[in-house]
Amino acid sequence: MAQVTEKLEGMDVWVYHGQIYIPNTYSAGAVGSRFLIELRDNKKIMGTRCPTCNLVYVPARSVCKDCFGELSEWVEVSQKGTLLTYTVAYQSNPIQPVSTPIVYGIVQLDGADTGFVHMLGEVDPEKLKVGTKVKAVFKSKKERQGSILDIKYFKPLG
Amino acid sequence: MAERVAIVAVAQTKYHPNRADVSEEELAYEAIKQVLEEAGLTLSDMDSAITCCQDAYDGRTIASLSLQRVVGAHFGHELTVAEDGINAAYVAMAEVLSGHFETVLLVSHMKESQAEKSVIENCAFDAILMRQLGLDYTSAAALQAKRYTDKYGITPEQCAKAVVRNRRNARNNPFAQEPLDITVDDVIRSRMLASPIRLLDTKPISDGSCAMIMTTEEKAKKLTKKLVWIAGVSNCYETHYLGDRELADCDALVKAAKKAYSMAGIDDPLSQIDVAEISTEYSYQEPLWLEGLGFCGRGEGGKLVDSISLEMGGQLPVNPSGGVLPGNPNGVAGMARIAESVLQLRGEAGTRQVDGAKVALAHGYTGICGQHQAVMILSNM
Amino acid sequence: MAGRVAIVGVGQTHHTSRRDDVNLPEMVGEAVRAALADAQLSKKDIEAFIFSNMESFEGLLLPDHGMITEVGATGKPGLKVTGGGTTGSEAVGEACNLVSAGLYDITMVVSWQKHDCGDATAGISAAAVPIAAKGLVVGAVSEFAKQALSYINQSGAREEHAAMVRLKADRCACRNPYAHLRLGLKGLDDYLQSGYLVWPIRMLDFCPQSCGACVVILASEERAKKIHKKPVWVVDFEVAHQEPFSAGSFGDPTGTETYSQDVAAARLYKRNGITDVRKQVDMAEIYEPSTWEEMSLYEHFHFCEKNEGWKLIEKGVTEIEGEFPVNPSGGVIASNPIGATPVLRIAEAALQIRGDAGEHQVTRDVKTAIATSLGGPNWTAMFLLKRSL
Amino acid sequence: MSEGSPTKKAEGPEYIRIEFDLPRHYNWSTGRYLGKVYAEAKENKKMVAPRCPTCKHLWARPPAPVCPKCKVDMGWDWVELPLTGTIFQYTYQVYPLWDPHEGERWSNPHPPAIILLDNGIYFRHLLEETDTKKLKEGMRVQAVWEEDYEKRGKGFQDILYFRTIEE
Repeated sequence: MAQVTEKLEGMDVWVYHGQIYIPNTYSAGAVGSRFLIELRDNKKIMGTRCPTCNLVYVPARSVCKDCFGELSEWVEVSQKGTLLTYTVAYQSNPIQPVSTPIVYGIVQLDGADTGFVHMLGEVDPEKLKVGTKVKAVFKSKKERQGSILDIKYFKPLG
Repeated sequence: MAERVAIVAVAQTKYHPNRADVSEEELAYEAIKQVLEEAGLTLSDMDSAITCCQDAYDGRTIASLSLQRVVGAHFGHELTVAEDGINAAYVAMAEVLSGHFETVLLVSHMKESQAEKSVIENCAFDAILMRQLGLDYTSAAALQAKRYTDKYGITPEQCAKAVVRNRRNARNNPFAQEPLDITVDDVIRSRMLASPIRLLDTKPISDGSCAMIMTTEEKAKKLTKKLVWIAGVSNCYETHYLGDRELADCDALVKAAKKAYSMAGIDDPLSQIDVAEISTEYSYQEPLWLEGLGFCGRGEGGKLVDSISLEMGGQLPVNPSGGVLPGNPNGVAGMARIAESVLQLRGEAGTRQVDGAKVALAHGYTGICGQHQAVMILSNM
Repeated sequence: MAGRVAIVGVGQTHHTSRRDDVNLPEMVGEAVRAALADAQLSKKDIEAFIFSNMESFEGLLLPDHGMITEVGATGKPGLKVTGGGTTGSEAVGEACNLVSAGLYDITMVVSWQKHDCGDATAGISAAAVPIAAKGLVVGAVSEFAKQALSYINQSGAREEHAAMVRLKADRCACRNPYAHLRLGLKGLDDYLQSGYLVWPIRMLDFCPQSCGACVVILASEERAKKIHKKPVWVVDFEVAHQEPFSAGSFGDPTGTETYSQDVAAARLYKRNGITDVRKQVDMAEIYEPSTWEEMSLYEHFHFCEKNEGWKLIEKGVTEIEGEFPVNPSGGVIASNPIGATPVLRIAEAALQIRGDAGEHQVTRDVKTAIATSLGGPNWTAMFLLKRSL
Repeated sequence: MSEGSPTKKAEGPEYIRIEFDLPRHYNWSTGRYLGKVYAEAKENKKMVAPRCPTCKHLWARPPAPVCPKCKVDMGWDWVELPLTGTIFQYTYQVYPLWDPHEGERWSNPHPPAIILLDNGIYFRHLLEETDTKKLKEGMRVQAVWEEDYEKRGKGFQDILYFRTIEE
């Protein structure tokens, strides 16, 4: 990119338009990897259950937020669920996977005790309500890479 | 607390949309120079410095490198708190109370104008489960706003009333960035950023710095007659993943407030607190945080915002300074709330003075949807 | 300090170059669980958390927020401190302050770095603001290269002494199951075969980029005695910062400036009546980013006279079996998860005092130890730990 | 720009890693003190440093509004620096490290050095000589300016490097 130094008008002050560019990579870990691989290979949405608190965490997590117990019991949950909240975001940023406006939502899947943070698609924002029933839409097998974006979005049922 | 810690001087720059005319070092020094003058002290009188800044916003690994000289860290102690400024105050207080240091200089600075806000904010989200969705603070706040307003039937007009009052109060605050005389209608017709959050529901980009000096009871009494004490303080974390939290209830704030109140001997906050300065970067947060702070019951924040009791002259004036909505950098916001509380308790708040204020509450938060909440109770008694 | 504070639990992960099997919060959680087990405490007992890390290396904002569940801090107070390499020490200092201020009885310091997330050397290069110093700072390594050159010129140390430091570190690391680089180096030839990173620093002279975490649990006097049968007392600590030098970033290579180490050491020793360090203190864990720096630090921490640091290593004084062991854990040249590195020094010194260091327990009976850290433009933090008050 | 990259080892389970490959842009300001250095370099091909009113020390790189040692306000007393000196120390990269500001492997071949200017001030800059065998501490050097006015305006970088000279 162009890195430019520019003088402010009327004063001896310069501004340098530059960057910090260091690529970063984050490991998903054993639990996170298994969750993402199930999305990628089997189109399954998996959670983990805390036997002490009787809570099912989706996406699958390794630790219970309440009792600090380590979670090892895997459960598959429904691809359908209920919208807990949503927003239509109009501001663009370079990380967004699709162009704005983007509808973000938190969905509680049937069988899960937590919300799933993702996007909504094939939706008329005017008609969307908290409580709307939605279901997961996956990307095609070829497009799925083992990432949260292997789910394309959630769309309203019916 | 056995001993008491005093704040003996506070200073702020005027908050501004773009301070490209100064470096971070010079921006921080503007507040430091003033606070030293006010206290009648020099950098050599400081035993420790707490800075508050974040590498990602300054564009510098070890952001406090820029500040070593202006806080007088040569062969001394400096520590950086990489969160909201109210947490820097918490650390400084512990340093004084522990007996480790007598006099501590605090400074918080940020130039939001020099960084890509949404790109940086995105780095705060879980890298595996949330970052790739492109979320930033505003889109996440919108999820919380929708959840909260939907669950408790809070209206856009109620949120807008908070904006109108905060922006109007700011007209009496010489440090305020963007005081405005606007109506509820102006707010709910402004451009939508992320529903239900509109342009006027949030704050503008802001640059500025805030500094203060804390010391022991003994030394404070030698320095000033207008003494302001820290009477109670606490903070609390919530879990990170947005789907794991009930976004409509701010449990971390409830806990932080309870602890701070118990330290300060407060059991009825509405009657015992004379003025509250709370950090609301988005309008829905004012009713929500007021609930968390125990000024009303769960879901009753909307009604409270509707009432006149939060106005100047009301039962609980909230944000005489105008708060964060007229423009504060997010890392400075909480320290600015303390600074305003101190001015109120010293009777130095000019045209925005709450008459006879004896107990003030300062609130700050850090992170996505208020994941970390902090409360400080100050008193001049 | 108003109230006395003791270390009642320490925990660390195995340090390594890459951890794919855990995400960042899970890696940190391993050290939390290890420390809780060591103290025989549960999540409920921890009253407040202090987090320590250099978030720029992982490219994160508010990294503490991302791991609240995994470290058991949901619903608990806490905050994150940051800074240069000394950030871990300063976190422990603040966690001590919270206890001695009477605010809490039990606090936990959570420190980590997961260097497989990003290039730490690039991260350190970004400590230079391009508008003032573009193209002049190349990681920490080029700064320590300058420091090494000065040390060579001033003290008369030779490359074989750097090799001795490296071999000592490796012998120690091979006895520490948690250490990152456990190379089994055989002798000078192995060292001389190592290529230059930035002249005159060889790959083997310099600390690695490690993934790892370290957790320390601190408690008030009353609680500490109940929690652990061998509490380790944090008797005192001292910090000396310094502005960036005109000439160099990590220490003044011109030799004309006073070093922060000398200042911190003088203040700490004076307050605690230490006049002969090697007699009155039994061992040290120091933050030595390079072999040359270790010898130089011996001098600045007054373990020996000026320009004689290399003689200590030559005589074997600082070996595990030596008269004054330094870095029996293998030190920073063996393991370096930066945010956790200073906390590891404190944790390792505490293990030595307890006699729980296992295979790398030093021969000398350790009643008193010091743990130091280094960072920023030559910042120093020092801790004085003791077995009894 | 960001996607999962599976890492498969010969044996054992597959682990996913998520990559983020994105520059962050900043508008860094010189502020007034460093701005003065920029102005003198661009307009007059001069290097200046502020002088502490108390200890009289010159704080060249970078200038500051406070004297670090005396902890007093620096004021606005500027002194021109001589641009000849001797190499106090130099080093060079053997392994090309990542340059976060360029977003690529370090490619500048000029060795970074500490130069002892003739007024006793240490000054960090680059050396012209890239053949490190020809370099020695104590060699005399002189600043080489960017002569094109339009290309100046980069502060310390308006000096391209220091050239070895014979006197």
